[in-house]
Amino acid sequence: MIHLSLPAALAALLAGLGVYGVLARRNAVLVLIGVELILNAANLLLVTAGSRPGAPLSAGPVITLFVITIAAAEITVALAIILVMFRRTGHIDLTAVPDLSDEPEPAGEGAP
Amino acid sequence: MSWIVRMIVVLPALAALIGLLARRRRAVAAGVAVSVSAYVAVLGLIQWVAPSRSADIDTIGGLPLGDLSVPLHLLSDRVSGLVSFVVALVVLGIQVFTVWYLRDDARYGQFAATVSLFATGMLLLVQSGDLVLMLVGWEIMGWCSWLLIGHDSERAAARRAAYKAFLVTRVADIGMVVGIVALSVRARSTDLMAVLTATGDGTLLTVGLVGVVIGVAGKSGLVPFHDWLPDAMEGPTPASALIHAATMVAAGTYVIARLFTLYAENDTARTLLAVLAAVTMVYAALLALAQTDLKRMLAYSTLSQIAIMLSALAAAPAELGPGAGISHLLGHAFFKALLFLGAGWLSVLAGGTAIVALRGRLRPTGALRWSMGIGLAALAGVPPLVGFFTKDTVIDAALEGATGGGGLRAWLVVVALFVTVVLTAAYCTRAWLLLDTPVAATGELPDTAPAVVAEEDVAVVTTADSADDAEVERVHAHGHATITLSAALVVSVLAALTVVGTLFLASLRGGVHVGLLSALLSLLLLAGGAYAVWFLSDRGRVDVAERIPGRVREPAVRGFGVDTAYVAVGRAVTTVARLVVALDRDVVDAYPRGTAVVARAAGRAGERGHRGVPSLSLLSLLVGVVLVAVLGVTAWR
Amino acid sequence: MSGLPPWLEVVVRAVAVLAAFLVLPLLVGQTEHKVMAHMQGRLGPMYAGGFHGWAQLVADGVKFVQKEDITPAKADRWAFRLAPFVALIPYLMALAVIPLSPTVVGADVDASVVLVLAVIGVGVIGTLMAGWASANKYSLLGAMRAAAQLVSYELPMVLAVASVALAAGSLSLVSIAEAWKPWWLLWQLPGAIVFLVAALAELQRPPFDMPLADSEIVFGAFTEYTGLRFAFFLLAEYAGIVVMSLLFAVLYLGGWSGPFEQWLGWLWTLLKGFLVAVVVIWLRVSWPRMREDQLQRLAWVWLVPIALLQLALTAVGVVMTS
Amino acid sequence: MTTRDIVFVAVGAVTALSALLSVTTKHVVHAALWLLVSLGSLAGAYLVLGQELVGLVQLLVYVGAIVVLVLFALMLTRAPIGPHAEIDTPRWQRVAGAVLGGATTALLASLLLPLFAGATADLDRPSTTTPQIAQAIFGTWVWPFELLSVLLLVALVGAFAVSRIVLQRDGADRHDADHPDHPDHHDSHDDGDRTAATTAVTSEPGTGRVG
Repeated sequence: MIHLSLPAALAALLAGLGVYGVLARRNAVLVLIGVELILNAANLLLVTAGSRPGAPLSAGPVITLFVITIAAAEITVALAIILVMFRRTGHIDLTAVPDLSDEPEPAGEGAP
Repeated sequence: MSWIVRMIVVLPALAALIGLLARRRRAVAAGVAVSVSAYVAVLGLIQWVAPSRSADIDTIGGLPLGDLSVPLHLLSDRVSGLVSFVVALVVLGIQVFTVWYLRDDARYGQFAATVSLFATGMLLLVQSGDLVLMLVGWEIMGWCSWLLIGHDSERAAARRAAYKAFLVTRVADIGMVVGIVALSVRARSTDLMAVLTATGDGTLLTVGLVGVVIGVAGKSGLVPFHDWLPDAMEGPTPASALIHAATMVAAGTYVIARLFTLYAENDTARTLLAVLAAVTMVYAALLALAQTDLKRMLAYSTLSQIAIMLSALAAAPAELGPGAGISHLLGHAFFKALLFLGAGWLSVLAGGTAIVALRGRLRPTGALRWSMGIGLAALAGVPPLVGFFTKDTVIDAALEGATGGGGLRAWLVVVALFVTVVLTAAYCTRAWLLLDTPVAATGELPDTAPAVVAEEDVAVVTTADSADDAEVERVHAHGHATITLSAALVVSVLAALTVVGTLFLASLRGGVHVGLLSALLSLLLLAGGAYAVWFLSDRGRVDVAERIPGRVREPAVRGFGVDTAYVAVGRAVTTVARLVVALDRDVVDAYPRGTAVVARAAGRAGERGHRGVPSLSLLSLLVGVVLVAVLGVTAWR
Repeated sequence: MSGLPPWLEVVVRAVAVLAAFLVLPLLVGQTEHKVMAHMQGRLGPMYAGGFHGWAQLVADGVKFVQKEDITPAKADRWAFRLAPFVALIPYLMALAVIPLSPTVVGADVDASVVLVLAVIGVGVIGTLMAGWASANKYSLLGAMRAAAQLVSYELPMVLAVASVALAAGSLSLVSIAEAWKPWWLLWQLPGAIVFLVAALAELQRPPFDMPLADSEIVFGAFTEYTGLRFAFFLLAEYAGIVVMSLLFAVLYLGGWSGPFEQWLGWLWTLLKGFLVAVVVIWLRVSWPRMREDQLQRLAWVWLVPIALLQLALTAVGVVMTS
Repeated sequence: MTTRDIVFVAVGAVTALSALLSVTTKHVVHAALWLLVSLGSLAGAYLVLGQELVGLVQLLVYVGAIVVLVLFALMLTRAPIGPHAEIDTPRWQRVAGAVLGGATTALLASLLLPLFAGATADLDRPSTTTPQIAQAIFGTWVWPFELLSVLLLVALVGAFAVSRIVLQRDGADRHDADHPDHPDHHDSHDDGDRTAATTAVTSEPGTGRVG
């Protein structure tokens, strides 16, 4: 016996923290951490909903597993892009105006 | 019999192949080339004299082309037999002569093989009873002429001449192909008999015949395609002899003769042919008079003579048939081969073909002097040499055409023919006087040759220069070689044939038909022309061409800048092509590229729009999301 | 044991697991000393404790305890201090769910295979923390190498284990070992080899010890560690050998199946695991260290395809026999 | 309040607290480590909720792989040791973030809590065991599952391709770096000047500047 409003409240809390993390960070990897928190809130909500008696098709845990897989794919590509950004600009600061030109820039290490 | 005809076509091709494989071994190459051409000449003789006259011979079976019937048959009759015999004979002579003439050439093997292939082309054209086979032979000759003219490929002038010949004849070949296609479509068959007997669309017939005339004009060097032929003198002299005597340039005559029954009924094509031939024969004869190089003079004379053959076909009445043209073709084959080979011999002796270098060199040469004399006399049409008979056959045929309702066309031809007779006599006499008068004689009368003229003469010579530079180099490198017996024999035999060649033509229908009146008239004109030159040249002491003002003569030597006109045509075509390309690229393609530019510009603009600071963008995005969610929730509540 | 009250049973099991966790790695370590020594024609430690130096490792432990616990000045203090435990605890948890026999098991979990794999994967974080927090280039390099290596080799390992789980139709170690038949030795041989190689790489044992490579980067992530914390890392390594060996024994060698398995099952498991541990030690003695690029190539070009093939083979076998 | 409720509150508190720390700490790597704690305890929360498989997969994928990748990426991007002010956005933006986060939480809570109010799950007889999940995945959800495998492949290739492109450009840059006189062919103005200067120098060997 467990009251399901508890995990639901935790999910809401995690989502809020994730939103704050996304907005309060300028380091791109740390923004990703916020994104992961939001994803986990969604996962928790799915599991919670799936734990209700009479939930059909085992949808809760199955979709949670799917979301975890998608999260793995997402983080791989996202980190690849962040590493590209680091190599091109020498930083991963999201408050900087991005350069989207086609031409490669001189490596950031050499820049003053 | 049918096998003989097939072998006549196939053997030279095999000889070409073997010769090409054995090109490094000179003896083998020469042996194959000479023996096969001798064998082919014998086969040609058999075909000519054999009792069975007409035969339709199967080759490789027809092509499966649906409605169009392409049987690829050979057609053997008395005309083709005679022509192939003469062709084979001339080729044999040239092969034998070449063995001596190119004695020091490292690429003799290739040359001999190419001559064999060239003979294949001509013999295939002669034997073919099918327009497609005819075209194949025609194109083989076109390609081989490129190889032969450009034989001395290390010389830029030879390369240019080869390309010029190839391109000019190719351009004209467009007409040939169009004509053949039109004729085939009209008859629904490419078989010669079917084409000749077909009845149908008159327009298609006109298009076909005019197309063929244009193709013939290219290969035979009628105005305006004539300028490649003098330039083709850059090839070795045997190649010139081959191209001029019995094969390539004469092939057109043969083709039109084969289609004569169609031409006889089509005024448009015949008029075109008549005008082209008339203009060419007079123009070329005039230019021949002005040349400073023996080979170039011979080349222009060839143009003139070919035009004479074609004029016979253009003006002769239908019932007379093409015999007159064929007969002049054969006669011309003998004496022109003789003249070219003689010129080659002489150039070896003198170390060049420029008339300045050759002046008086003929006198001490014995047999060669006789041969050249016979050749020039035949060219001028002195009886009883073959040239007299054939030319007067042509004049007679044209006169008959003119009096028999040929109209203006035939009269034009007749007048042109008589003018040409005078001019031919003039340049032949000039050539003989220049070659035969001892040089010392000119030295005795320095005051008759003004210094100005001499200077101009030198200038002309240096600009035109010797046509066969390779020969000059060869002589400089190896000295004056004595001619071999076999090569000398070839020249002598050709001279003999020039004397008695008329006998060959007896079997040809309408081959020899001399009208008394026309013969007398032409003899008078001939004598007049010759005397005028003899008189003007002060009995051979002065070049009569020097009497022509320099500012006329110099362009005349260069063919009045027709070459420049060709280049201009080429430039114009290139310019049009560039224009088309530019239109395609800058107008037609501009739209697709424009879309690309627009897309890229849009992308750039979008990129500008996306150049937000990420964290701020995230902030606004989430503000929006939360606002929407709040609104949604409140509305839902 | 079922007679005990629940809380007491939990305590007993926890104590037993802890004892095993402390004893078995020492045993493996001592074996390594002696086996290596004999393979190299030496005697090994001979004095501590009297009989063939049996107490050598205990003495080592005492020595480590006495040493000063140094934290570098520029280090990230908390991460640096916590790292050994993060490295150690996953193996403790793994050891708790590995059964020695159906009854002798710390905690019988349903999906114990997944649990073991999951917690072993966490272990690398300890190395990463240690390397990064040391504020030392060599340490950071070692940590990076370790992370790259462990992430790469986790995939073939999971695939190989998945093959066995598929064959047995269960995610429980107990059920897998019970479903084991002797002919699986042949059937699952490629998977077993893949698992063994991947396990060596996960343990960062030679020939996969680039993260430590003392001739290149001093001692990798553990360069700055002294005393007890260093000892914990060493303990984690040997505990890792124990866990992997037992896991191999349970998954591929049938665990407790043998004569008198009703009573002596736990002994068979231990013996088989010990055998595997000796193989691991043997490999350390006989193989040179690989290069970093060879390491990745081995994982992605050989192990992953072989593991996938094994998975397919297993699937075919399962379909055929069912 | 059942025992499970109490356990869940404890685990959930750890989760929430570590999540909070992970989004507020000034230490870059600590943020990732707190995330590790948060996700790990979330796995515990799943266990408490009776979803054993989900919890273990969470541990295996999130903790064992994703957090390791995040740590790896942080170290590759030169994460410094110690507190670092520059990892946070300006203060007003953080305030806005806090407001938005709170709004999100409030919004979700106001929606979810009434939905789940009074709902309970009887976990002594769990409705979804591992075999059931397996059957659901390979039965009902098999097509999404297959699609997911394609997605994974695409992500793998995509990540590889992204990093590959940069490696090549890197190579070009390095090549240029070998020749300091020609630093970058896009920088044509500068390049031209330097080239001109070089030619000027080399074309005057007698001036003494070179020798």
